[in-house]
Amino acid sequence: MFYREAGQYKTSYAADQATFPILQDRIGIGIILFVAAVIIPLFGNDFLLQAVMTPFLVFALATIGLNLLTGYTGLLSLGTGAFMGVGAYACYKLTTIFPDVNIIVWIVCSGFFSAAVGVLFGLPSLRIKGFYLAVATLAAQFFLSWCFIRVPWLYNYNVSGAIEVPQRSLFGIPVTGPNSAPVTRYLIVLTIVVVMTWLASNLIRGRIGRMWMAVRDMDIAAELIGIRLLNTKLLAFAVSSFYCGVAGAMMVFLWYGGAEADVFSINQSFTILFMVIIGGLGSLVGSFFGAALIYILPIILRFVPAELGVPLNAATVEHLTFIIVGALIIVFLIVEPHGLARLWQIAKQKLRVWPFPY
Amino acid sequence: MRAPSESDIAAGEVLLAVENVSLSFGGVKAIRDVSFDIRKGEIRAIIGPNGAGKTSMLNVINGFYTPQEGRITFRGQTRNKMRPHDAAAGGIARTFQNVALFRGMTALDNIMAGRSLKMHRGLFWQLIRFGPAMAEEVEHRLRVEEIIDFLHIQHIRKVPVGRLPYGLQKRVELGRALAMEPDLLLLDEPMAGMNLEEKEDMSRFVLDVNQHYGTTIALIEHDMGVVMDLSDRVVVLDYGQKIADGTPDEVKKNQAVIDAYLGVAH
Amino acid sequence: MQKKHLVLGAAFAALIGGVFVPPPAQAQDTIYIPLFTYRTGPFAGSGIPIANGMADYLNMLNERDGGIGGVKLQVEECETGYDTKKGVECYESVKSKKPVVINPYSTGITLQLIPKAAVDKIPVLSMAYGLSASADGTNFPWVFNPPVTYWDGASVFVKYAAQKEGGFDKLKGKKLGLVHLDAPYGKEPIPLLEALAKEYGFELKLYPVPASEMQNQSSLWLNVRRDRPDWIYLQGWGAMNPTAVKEAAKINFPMDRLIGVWWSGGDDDARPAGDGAKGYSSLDFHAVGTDFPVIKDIQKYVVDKGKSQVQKEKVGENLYNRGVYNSMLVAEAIRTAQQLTGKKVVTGEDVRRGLEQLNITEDRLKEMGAAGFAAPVRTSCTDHNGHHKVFMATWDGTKWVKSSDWMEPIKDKVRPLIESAAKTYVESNAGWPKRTEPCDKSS
Amino acid sequence: MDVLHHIFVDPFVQMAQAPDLLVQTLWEGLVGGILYALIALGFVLIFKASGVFNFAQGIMVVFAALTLVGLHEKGVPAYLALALTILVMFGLAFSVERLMLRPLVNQPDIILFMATFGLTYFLIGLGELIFGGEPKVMIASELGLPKGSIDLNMLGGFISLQKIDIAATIIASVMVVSLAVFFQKTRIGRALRAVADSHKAALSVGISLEQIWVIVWFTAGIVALATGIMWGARSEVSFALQIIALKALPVLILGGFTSIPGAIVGGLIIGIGEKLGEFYWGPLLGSGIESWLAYFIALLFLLFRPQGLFGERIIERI
Repeated sequence: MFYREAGQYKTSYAADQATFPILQDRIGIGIILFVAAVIIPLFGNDFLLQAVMTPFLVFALATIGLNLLTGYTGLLSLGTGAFMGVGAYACYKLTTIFPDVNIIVWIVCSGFFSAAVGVLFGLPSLRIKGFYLAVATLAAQFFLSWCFIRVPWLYNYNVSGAIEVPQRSLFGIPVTGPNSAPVTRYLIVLTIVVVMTWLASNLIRGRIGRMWMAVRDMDIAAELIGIRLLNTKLLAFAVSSFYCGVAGAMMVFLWYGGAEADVFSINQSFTILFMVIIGGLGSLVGSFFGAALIYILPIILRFVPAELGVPLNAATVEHLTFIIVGALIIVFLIVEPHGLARLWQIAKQKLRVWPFPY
Repeated sequence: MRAPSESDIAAGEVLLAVENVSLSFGGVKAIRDVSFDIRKGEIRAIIGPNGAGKTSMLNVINGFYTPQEGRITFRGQTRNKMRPHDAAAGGIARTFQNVALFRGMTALDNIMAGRSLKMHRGLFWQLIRFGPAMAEEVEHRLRVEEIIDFLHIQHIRKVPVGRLPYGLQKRVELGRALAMEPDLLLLDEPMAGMNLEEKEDMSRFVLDVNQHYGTTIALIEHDMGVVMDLSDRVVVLDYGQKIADGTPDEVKKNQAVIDAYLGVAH
Repeated sequence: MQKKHLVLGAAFAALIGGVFVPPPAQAQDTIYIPLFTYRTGPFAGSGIPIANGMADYLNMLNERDGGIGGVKLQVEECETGYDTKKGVECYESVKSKKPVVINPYSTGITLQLIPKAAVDKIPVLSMAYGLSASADGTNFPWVFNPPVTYWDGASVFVKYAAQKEGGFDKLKGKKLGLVHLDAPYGKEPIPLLEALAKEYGFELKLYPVPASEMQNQSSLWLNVRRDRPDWIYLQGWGAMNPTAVKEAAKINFPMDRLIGVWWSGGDDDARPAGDGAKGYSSLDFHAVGTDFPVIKDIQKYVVDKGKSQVQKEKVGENLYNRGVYNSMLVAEAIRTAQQLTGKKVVTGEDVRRGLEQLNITEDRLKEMGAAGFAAPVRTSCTDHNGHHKVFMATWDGTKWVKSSDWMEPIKDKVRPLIESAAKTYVESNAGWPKRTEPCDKSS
Repeated sequence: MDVLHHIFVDPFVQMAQAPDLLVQTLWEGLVGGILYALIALGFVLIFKASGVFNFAQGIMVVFAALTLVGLHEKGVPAYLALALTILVMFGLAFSVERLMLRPLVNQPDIILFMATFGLTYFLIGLGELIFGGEPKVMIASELGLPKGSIDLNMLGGFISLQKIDIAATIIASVMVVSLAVFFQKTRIGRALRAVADSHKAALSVGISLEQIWVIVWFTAGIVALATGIMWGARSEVSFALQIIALKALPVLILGGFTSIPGAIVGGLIIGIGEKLGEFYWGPLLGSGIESWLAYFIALLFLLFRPQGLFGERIIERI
């Protein structure tokens, strides 16, 4: 009834190729952005901002990064955590060497470093495919984790071996470090994530996105229509790692406020992969759904027993959370192997014909 | 009916020449010492029984397989090793026996992907998707829409090709190949598995392509009627060897061809 | 199929919505003490007994005394799984409930919380773990790590080795090895050991164990066998410890020359190696066993009433008692804060003062029912640690027994290092706030 | 030059000077490799028969060992606990087939792969919920496994062979041989091999696909139990073990995903390779390289032989 595209005619191909060709979608995204940028900062408490929304956005960006590689280009990677780490350490080095340059510039620039590392570890992808490639990325994961611990230069020879985020300001307002307000950090994360999501959506709808998907769907045919596989795959590694690197830098600078190497372990890689798959391979909006489900669900599960007044101790809740998340992953895959993004599509389809059944 | 007359083609310039090509996998010889040529503007059929090495021949031509012996001359350039994307850049496009579309993408995107080589805006503009990038996108979209109109597939533009029926998939695949604006179009059994009506449609598309765009076409087909109607010249392979080469009428009368198709013992 | 989709979608939406429900309001007449614990994950083996000990002591105070100074304690566990991410999440979720002190129980989490403590006015108590440099109260007014730092521990190890060898001069030319978890926690003692190696002329050998190889140490111990170090100091955690002890036994390393930091001294660390671990010693700063009135009270008021998660026979084990000790410090800090402020319901700011003025004397220990359980503890505005004495506990095949006298750390070597490390930390964190908190007069 | 000397000369000099350490290193590598191989074997069994890349194999090892020890702790005699654990593993195989594989049949590989991730989480939660998260001591002596070590004085030093390691080697060999016999000689075994080639062929032997999946998952469960007992006896039973299970991946890469001999040989190469690498070359890089060395060995190998040790060269067709 309300969600109809009927009657909305496009008069140019440019309009047909817009980000949100349907009016209602444009309204919807406007509302979401309004809530995210105005309502939440005004009314959200610190817990919501600092422990729910900021991490969720950081994870969403990392998930988009991995989705570009795995979902759009079909290259399985288990090294996401390490690529995020490269971004974080690069940002730390940059801001300690050049403290006067704005931190946000460095957060974005750190992506270039992880892009370079991503390309390096993407080189074997020419000869290696599928699960075999996953092992190449595992090599990256474990090797880089080892470097984060074993190369003291990376953490400025700190005795603690961890990186601590120094205070940096933007227009006189502290944006990193303990004195920055959660709301400031949240807004910066939101801005970066929104812009980068928009860029990613541009990318995947253009020539490069089509080349990636062509490689994913049938690499041989892609080669025969003139796509250079190695270049295309490496570009995917570069862009994907860039996103992951920025996410990693944001994770440390705008969320944690400091980190040790353990943060970028193999578990981080698995978590992001979960988010991609549950959200939907090859879907940007799915990346947000996946990040929300995998990150926020356990938080909610923790509160549920307390709210219901069920006396469960913390450990039991944690065990149950594991069981439920595990079971949910299986159930989701059974019900909808294409992830939450497909559910979303189906819901939209339903809305289109509502209130009639067909 | 056809634009260039038969005599034109007979005298026409050679677009691609295959000389003494042999190809084997391990111990199995797929192609043995085959030579033939494809002239500019013609429709050239490659026929033969199953396992005769026809698809392997196409794979050799567009660089997917590297032959152990022999050489290939395309537009005057001789080579014996080429990567498939070089062949594509040189103007060779093809369709496949088992449809090789990008199943997760829409029909429109599949055909647009065929124009990847012709689009040049780099990563930066792609990210912004504004100004020159959008202009380029729209310009190529116009060309693609022409092809979509030509193939009568307007209604399935935004449908993921995995959900399309086989006949339409074949058409989209042809569209993707056409989007490359090739000099030489290789069609591997374009009509396999189609009903009569679909075959007629497809035949008309092939002829139109040849006429409209002047594209040289090499096709593999099992339906003899189609082959005889469409093609200017036919080369016949059997067990990896060339057993006949000539106009449809000549080939039809060739004893070796008749034997091969009837399965006379060698 | 379609219905299924709808149901799933609805469930998902409901769950997302759930997070916006505000946390339940707190009653104002209690003192809220969150305990960050980890009963799950690869380090649960060490985390569970500590968690039990911490919770049981505080619950015992509630049951026996009705809390501290008549105010009930509200104890709540937050599961971290020893994962920094979850630790930070725990912190954010308890922050709004006005905790009086945070026990992060992981060096990684502690490092995250150090900068936040001053801003949120919540003191961090990282009892004998965390950042050694935070013992400097001038630069870290909100962070406390009594009774000893890792550097004190390592210095006691060197001192002990020197004693057994017959004097510090005998250390010259000896090889001392450090088998450590390859993470900030494990690497903590390295700078001190390096400084001491220069001072006393011994050679320091490092044997890092990557976290992913905790249970796969055989090549590392072959390296030990090749280098033949005279002494080994083990700074391990979780599953790394029992594997290390087993491997040491396997290469016939003399067990009386293998010394663990206090976190390598769990009963579950030595038990798997059985007789092979006999003679293995670890540093300790509190007694094991149940022969103390305070532990008896815990058994009486908490464990026997089924109000604890602990298995009865594990009360009194080393790490259980460590948890109890930790909670004693918390309780004493609250008590001190009540005395200092005259308030009953104290806040984080009050407890920070309490932690700074901690003075647990022998007499006070006796009152608490813990005479002989631990050494007296005293902190000050500048010294948030105290660098107290530790002793050796040796595994006799079935349990830990005290095997040495209380030993003083080499404080004159440790303290300058702490101050310079604190300075470096402050310098590398531009904008680190200067201490503004006034110092209370010692009572 | 000095660096080259350290890399190419010194380690070999050391090997020659202290042959006892070399032999000991090789032995440790062998034993480690066998345990990797056993984990990889579980992967291979399942991948061969159902095409599922079972990420949960590592956690199945922990789960099996935990169940065994947990039951014993609850007062069940050791051998009865062993039998019960086998029963539990059968129950697990049955439930996995019924609740996970059957509804997911014909889905792409990555989906099934992800489902085993879900299974991993589920089993971690379940195991900890029932038996608690504390590491446990393997009931090795109760099961009649030997303790202690044999010290051989030879080669100018000594070589220490743990009896449990010797037992592990023997049990692993017996297991591999009996699996081979099972696959070659029995009707079910032949069906299992057939199913790897074609599902219809298996049906013609008269065994349903569902039954076959239960059987392979059960077999993989028993392999997991054996692995869990062995590794548990070497260190302890704890969830930290699942990280080591990832080492089975490079083993699989070396050996190929479908080859049982490949898993064994791959396991030994990785096991011995990483021990030698860590022991002789590790100190050059400050040690601890064991955490990534195995993956690099596999990666290098892949670049030259993408199809694995025993895999067949794939000819791409279109």
